[in-house]
Amino acid sequence: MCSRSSEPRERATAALLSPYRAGVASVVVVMLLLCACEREERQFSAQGGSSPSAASMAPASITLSDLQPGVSTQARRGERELEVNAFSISEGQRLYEWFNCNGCHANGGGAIGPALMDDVWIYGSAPANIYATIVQGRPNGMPSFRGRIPEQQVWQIVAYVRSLSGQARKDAMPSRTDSMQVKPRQVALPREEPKSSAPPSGNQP
Amino acid sequence: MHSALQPVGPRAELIADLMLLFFAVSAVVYVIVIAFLVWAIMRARERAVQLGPAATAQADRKSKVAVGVGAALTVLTLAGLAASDFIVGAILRQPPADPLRVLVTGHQFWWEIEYDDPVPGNRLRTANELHIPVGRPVQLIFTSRDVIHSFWIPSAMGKMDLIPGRTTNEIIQVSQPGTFTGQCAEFCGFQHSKMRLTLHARPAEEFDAWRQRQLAPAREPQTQEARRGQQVFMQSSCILCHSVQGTAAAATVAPDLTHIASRRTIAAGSLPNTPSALASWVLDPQRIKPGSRMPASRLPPDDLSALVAYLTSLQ
Amino acid sequence: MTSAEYERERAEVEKTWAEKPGWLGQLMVVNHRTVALRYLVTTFVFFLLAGLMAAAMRLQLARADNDLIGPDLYNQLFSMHGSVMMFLFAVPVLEAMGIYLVPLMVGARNIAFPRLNAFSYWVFLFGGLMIFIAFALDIGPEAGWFSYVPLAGPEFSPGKRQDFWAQLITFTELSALIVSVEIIVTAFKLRTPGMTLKRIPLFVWAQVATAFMVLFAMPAVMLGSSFLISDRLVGTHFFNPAEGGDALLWQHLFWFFGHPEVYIIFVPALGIVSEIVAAFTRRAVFGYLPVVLSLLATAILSFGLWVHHMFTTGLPPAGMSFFTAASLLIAIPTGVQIFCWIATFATGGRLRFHTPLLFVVGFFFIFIIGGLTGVMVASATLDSQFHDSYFVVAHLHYVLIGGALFPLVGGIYYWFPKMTGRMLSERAGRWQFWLFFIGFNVTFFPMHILGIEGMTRRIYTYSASSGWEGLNQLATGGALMIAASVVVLIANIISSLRKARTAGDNPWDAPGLEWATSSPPPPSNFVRPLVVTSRTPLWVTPHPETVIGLPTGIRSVLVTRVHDAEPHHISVFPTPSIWPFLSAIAVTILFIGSIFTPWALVWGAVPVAIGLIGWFWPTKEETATHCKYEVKPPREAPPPSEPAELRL
Amino acid sequence: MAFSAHAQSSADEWAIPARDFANTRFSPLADINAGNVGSLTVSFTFSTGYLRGHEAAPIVVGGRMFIITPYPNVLFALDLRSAGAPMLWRFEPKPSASAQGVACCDVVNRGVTYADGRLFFNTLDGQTVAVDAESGRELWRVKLGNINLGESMTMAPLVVKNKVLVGNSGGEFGVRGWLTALDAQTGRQLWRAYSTGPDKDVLIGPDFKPFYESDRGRDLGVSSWPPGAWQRGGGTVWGWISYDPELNLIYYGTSNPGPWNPEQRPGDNKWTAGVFARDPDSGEARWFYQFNPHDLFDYDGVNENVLVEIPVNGTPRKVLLHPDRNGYLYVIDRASGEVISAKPFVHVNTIESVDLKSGRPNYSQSRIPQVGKVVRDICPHAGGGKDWQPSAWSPQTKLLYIPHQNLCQDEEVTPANYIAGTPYIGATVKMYPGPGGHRGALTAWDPVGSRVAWEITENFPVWSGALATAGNLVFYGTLDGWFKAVDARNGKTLWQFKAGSGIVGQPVTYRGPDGKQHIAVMAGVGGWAGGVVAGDLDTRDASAGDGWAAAVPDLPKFTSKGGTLYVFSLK
Repeated sequence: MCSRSSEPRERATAALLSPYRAGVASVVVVMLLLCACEREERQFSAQGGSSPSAASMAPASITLSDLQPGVSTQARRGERELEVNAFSISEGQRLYEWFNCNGCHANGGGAIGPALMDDVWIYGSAPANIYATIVQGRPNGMPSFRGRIPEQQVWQIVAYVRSLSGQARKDAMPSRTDSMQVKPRQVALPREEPKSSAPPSGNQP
Repeated sequence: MHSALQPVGPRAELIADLMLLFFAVSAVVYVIVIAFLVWAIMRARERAVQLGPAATAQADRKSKVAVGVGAALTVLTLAGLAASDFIVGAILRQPPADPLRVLVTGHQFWWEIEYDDPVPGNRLRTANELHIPVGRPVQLIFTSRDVIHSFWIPSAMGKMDLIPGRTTNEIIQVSQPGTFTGQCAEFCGFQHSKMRLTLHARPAEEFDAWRQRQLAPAREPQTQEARRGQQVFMQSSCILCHSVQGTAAAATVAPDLTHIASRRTIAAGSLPNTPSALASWVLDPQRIKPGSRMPASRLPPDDLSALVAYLTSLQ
Repeated sequence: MTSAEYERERAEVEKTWAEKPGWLGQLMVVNHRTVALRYLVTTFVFFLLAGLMAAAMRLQLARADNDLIGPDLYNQLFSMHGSVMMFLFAVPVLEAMGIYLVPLMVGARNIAFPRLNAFSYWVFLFGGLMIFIAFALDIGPEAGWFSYVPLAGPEFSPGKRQDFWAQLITFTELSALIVSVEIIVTAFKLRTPGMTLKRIPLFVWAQVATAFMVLFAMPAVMLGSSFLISDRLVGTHFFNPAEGGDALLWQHLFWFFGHPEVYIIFVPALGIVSEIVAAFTRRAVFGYLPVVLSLLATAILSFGLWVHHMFTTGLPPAGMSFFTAASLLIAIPTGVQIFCWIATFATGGRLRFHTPLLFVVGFFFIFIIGGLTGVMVASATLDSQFHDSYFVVAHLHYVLIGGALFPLVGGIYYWFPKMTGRMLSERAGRWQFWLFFIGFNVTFFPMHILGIEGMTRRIYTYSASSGWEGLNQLATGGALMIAASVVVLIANIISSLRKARTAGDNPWDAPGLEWATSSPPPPSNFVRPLVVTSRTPLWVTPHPETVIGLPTGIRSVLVTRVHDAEPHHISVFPTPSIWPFLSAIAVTILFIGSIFTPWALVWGAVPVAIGLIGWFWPTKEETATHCKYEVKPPREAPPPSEPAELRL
Repeated sequence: MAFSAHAQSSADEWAIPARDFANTRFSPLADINAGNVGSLTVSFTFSTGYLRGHEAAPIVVGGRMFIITPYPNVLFALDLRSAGAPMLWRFEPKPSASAQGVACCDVVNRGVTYADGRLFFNTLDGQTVAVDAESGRELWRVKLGNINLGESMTMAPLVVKNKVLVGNSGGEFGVRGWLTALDAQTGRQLWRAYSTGPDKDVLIGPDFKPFYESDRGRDLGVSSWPPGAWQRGGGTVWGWISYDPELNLIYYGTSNPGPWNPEQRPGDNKWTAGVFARDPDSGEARWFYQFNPHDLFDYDGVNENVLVEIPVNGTPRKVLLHPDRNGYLYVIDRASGEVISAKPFVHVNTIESVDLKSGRPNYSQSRIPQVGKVVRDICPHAGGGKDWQPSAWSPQTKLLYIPHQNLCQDEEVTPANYIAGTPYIGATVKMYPGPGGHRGALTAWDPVGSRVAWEITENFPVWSGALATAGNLVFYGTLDGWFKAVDARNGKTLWQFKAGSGIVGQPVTYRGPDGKQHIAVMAGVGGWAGGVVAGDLDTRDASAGDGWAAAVPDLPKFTSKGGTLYVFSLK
């Protein structure tokens, strides 16, 4: 079932109210139910299950290279929990501006930093890669936000950054903001197939 | 307890007087109408099963007069009330001489307050507590950075909305020193409930002294622990959102903390400003104010107490 | 005419107007009473659910700093409560009363456009189900029933919660607009002969006034909700001040609907009051003309008040004064009606204090308070204190519960015998009344004080230091009494439904035409159209004259002229059809689809088109019948339905 | 021009980026002239191996050419005496790679400067380096800027009286601007003059005599800002410094105040967006004039101040010519700071006029940025009527040749959040071509008549410097890679050459050891204007590259990256 929040009391209330909710809900396919919950939950604090699993976050699992001697073991993990959640992506959008990500990456088109809405991912496109990029920083100008941005908020930013190139669920992606319109909304752009390529300017990622 | 009927300034008094006038007129009207209704019902209960057509016709003539008189009285009463509203409204709209100008900006879920000054260097920024001098009219200029909020201090002034993309303004004037509470009146999201504010009215000299103190940059930490707390502040997530004048922390998306210790409450009036409340707020704000913009910080206990020591030193 | 002939005619008419059997028949129903009862039951279920939400909120507010319900759920609860009560209960339930009663009261055999009527119900039902399912799935609206932008806009309400709200508006407004058209046409063109404009029952006048309000008010909010959803879905900038839009535009559009909305709810209730007062005082309501003019004046004036919901947005002073004056002005027609009712009491016959009248008297006590606080909030100056405080919560519940729900419950007690053939228990009715009346005042009167003390609306919690806890506890206690009264009502209805049909045609000895037929009425309402000679027909002639000569093998309905109700021609009404149901499903797919993609408007139009084509696909037989009775003949030939053929 | 006798460069050489202290960029060489320029041809090229914007001027002294690349600021010495100019040495200062993250508008370097056998330049990460011109050996290096505060260094130093004058960049990062004098021998800091803050930091003393009332008062660098805002108020010194040996004054402009969003800094925001005259010995300010008090549109005041003598109402006066970002060309008395005239040289609608009495511009009320509102049709755009690209002055034609852009913009300002080391801008802009549809131009301006003598329009912004020669020629390059020679008298294009990449460098000329006059320029698209190509921006986002994505979305179709030195001579 839907769990609205990590607050135990709140959950208790939800349970209290659930008889009639359940009555109405019973007509609905379970699939639909799961989809909506994922998208609509408002996760205020990190203690839920909405951060990617510890395993996928561990530095050991982060690779920056497509080259793996022997047989490649790379596979996309189930790190998409946040990317299907509209609230997380929307929070990420706000933080992207609050923490001046837009100062360097503009609204995805790039400026001081590389574009984020295209298909080029110098340091990997997986959520864990982007998380690592934000937390560790990157040598050519990307600052390290370790200890500065709380973990949950980094994940929210990750979800938003990935949405810029269409790597999030369409119905969870943000629409326009209440500001100047400078680019088509994410949902109106095609999803880019991530490529782990450095830009042609070899010395200047 | 604060109430629109316990006004603390001339403008709020005018509104309260008008309110009492409306209450009184309404009470009289209610009593009269209900009295007629009860009279009519009591009369009808005792009557024969059905009146004859002649009796009805005669009664209808009387009724015509009665309803006509009633309607006329209604019109007169409403005209009187309208006139009193227009008069009070016109008085309230008169621009005051030499008001203190204060800019109030709404944020989810706190108030940014900036005192205007011809010398830009004397423009004071603070949050969630509006300090004003007693007796002097204060012009509040409102806008919002996100959604619509509404500024309301019942005992001192009516509401005025803070609307993104627009500026609105309202005058507040308080004639007695004291602390008065208010809160956001337009639904603005998860923590609309805890978007509170306090108004501190104090004599002009005290106000000026307060303003001078608040203008000063933050005090350098004096104790070892506070110094360490400052380090924690500068090296943690605090610095991404908050500012402390005189340090490298100059972020503006959250309340200015330069003189945080001088405030009575934290988290937009949600908690008293005590060290323990501060600690629990820093540690897990989402438990206290779910949906607010402040994230939880996982500070080790000694870092946390150092940070609290630093914050409480920011007098 | 012999009684055997009459019986044969009755049997033929009944056969002609009968619904189709079976579960498929249930989906094909076009009878206005069946549709109305479905509306009533559906809206009542929605009312119960929204009431439970209110109870949950009152429990949360019973204690200071309570954490029973968090802000996320609380915001959804009050948004749902407001939206459901307004859009899925108050407006449709009173329209349902209209759908049921207007044709009966004007002596018509069905409502105009019966298939459209069925369609409106299905659309309404699917819209209501959609929002409740959405709520159960955590996609409930969260920006209030008023959905102010930018909070409800794309930046601050991520996900689809607000889109579901916007489509709820589209669903309900569509069905409301359809019903308005039907009621207007029924009241203007299907009145039985002799029912001139001056003889139209006050309830019908109220419904007509309401229907016109709906026609003019609802498009504004449908436009608004369409703007909102296009801002959210396709990134338009109607409400984005940065790109030249305006957040206040939403408020203007919303309240241009939202204020008349209050009268849309309350004007039909005034009609109920008039009917009940007349019946129980045994006289026609005093001052027919002033009352009718008041209803119409209310309908017109209600469009000049919307800005009084925006007094704190910093509008120019001249505008504020205008809207203050207009808001005070509307108190006059309401006052006139109240005076007329009091005069009716004063000059009528001996009162029979049955439950319906009890609720009407309760209406006076409560509604007048709501009206007077309405005068207070109409003052721009005072509104700066009252606006968005619990004072307004108190005011609006006094107006809507006092002004609409009390008469409505009274009306349910009054017309229940007609609808079911059974009486509701008077004893339970009194219990319910007193529980409701006391519970209501205990709940909502303290809110006036809370508002003045600074308690703002839509807060999920408050601090102990605010001093609001005591009165809030009191209010919660009152809310539980209201809940108890609703339980009594339900029990009363259920137990009554188990009893035999003993009510008879006219248990209250009331004067209206609806009481001239059996309880519940036959499929065609009346075997033959009645002829009316008075405002209180049954008191003048308990068995009115009838019109004969209408064809019995087809669904023939007598159409009369607007002003004098002289017969004009015979209209052939449609038979049961599955297409309204299928079209409603198609429309539902389009509406819900357009929450997720604008392309739903394109591909969703295909099933809608199929539905409509099926609906309107002509058959030879139908066309022939229609031509025979409805196509206007050339001037020289005498029309087939001239009074010559009708023996009055 | 009595003044050019004092130039740093001998007639045949080009020792400092502006060639002389007066910043004329005028060479007395006339071998190549309007008559023969048509046969100009490449004599050699040199690939730097770097791909960002090459904005520096080649320096030619003693038979050697010195060129510096954008980050990582590699300095090459080429031997002009040998055929093909082989490399003599290369010097790699190895600046911190992270500095690239605080360079607002590409990781450019605007040049190396030569004095007394030494080469001086700044590295992106805030160091000033002195290198022996003979050996390429490092003499000293000092760290002046802190990238963690957003400071970088991109400007070309100027050496005056054995002092190396350098300033910082970072007006978009909330840094506090300064100009610092270092001892040319040791690198020791002699003085530092901040552009904001208390008078003692700004080196304002009793000798400070600004011409206009609004610049007088105590600690205006503090009181004309909201509390504390001066500490992150910009006013960086990343442009050109001029020097008048007779008056013994240096002139330099200060950059925009930070952040761009003007609502966050009510007040005049002294001493940003203006020009300082200082005594190079003590650093003490003599006068200041603010082109853009309370700057609204990122109109930095850093553009070159060309020191010339022109007749004003019949009498010759020592003035400085300053084509400002705000689109006005200022003629200022360089002794007193009085504005003699100020006239727009491009289409300007942000400033209605400049009041010569108070010295203040009259801002158009309809163009004032406001949080939460998009202000449309702002001309010139944030890059100004003209940006850093230096103009050239020909004493022969008495015209100032201004390479510039013709762009306008829509802008919405937003509250900027200050986080040290991250951008502090608070504006979203969308740029587009100004009236006429062309995006760039070279304008010959007659400062006496305050009028345009002639103008060449270009499809793309002219982001390169200009060069004027005694052969009555003016050279400039375009963003899409054309290098052009035009007649200085009438603007007729006499010769053009398509380089391998867009040209944002500064053309120079010299007489080589072979006795022939050469023209040299570096190609290599980049800079703020060329960032769309250099930074691989995604132009679907109009705000990419701080708005340039919308201005030149087609640039990638016209040119590609790569730094190359081109040297031309007559066949």
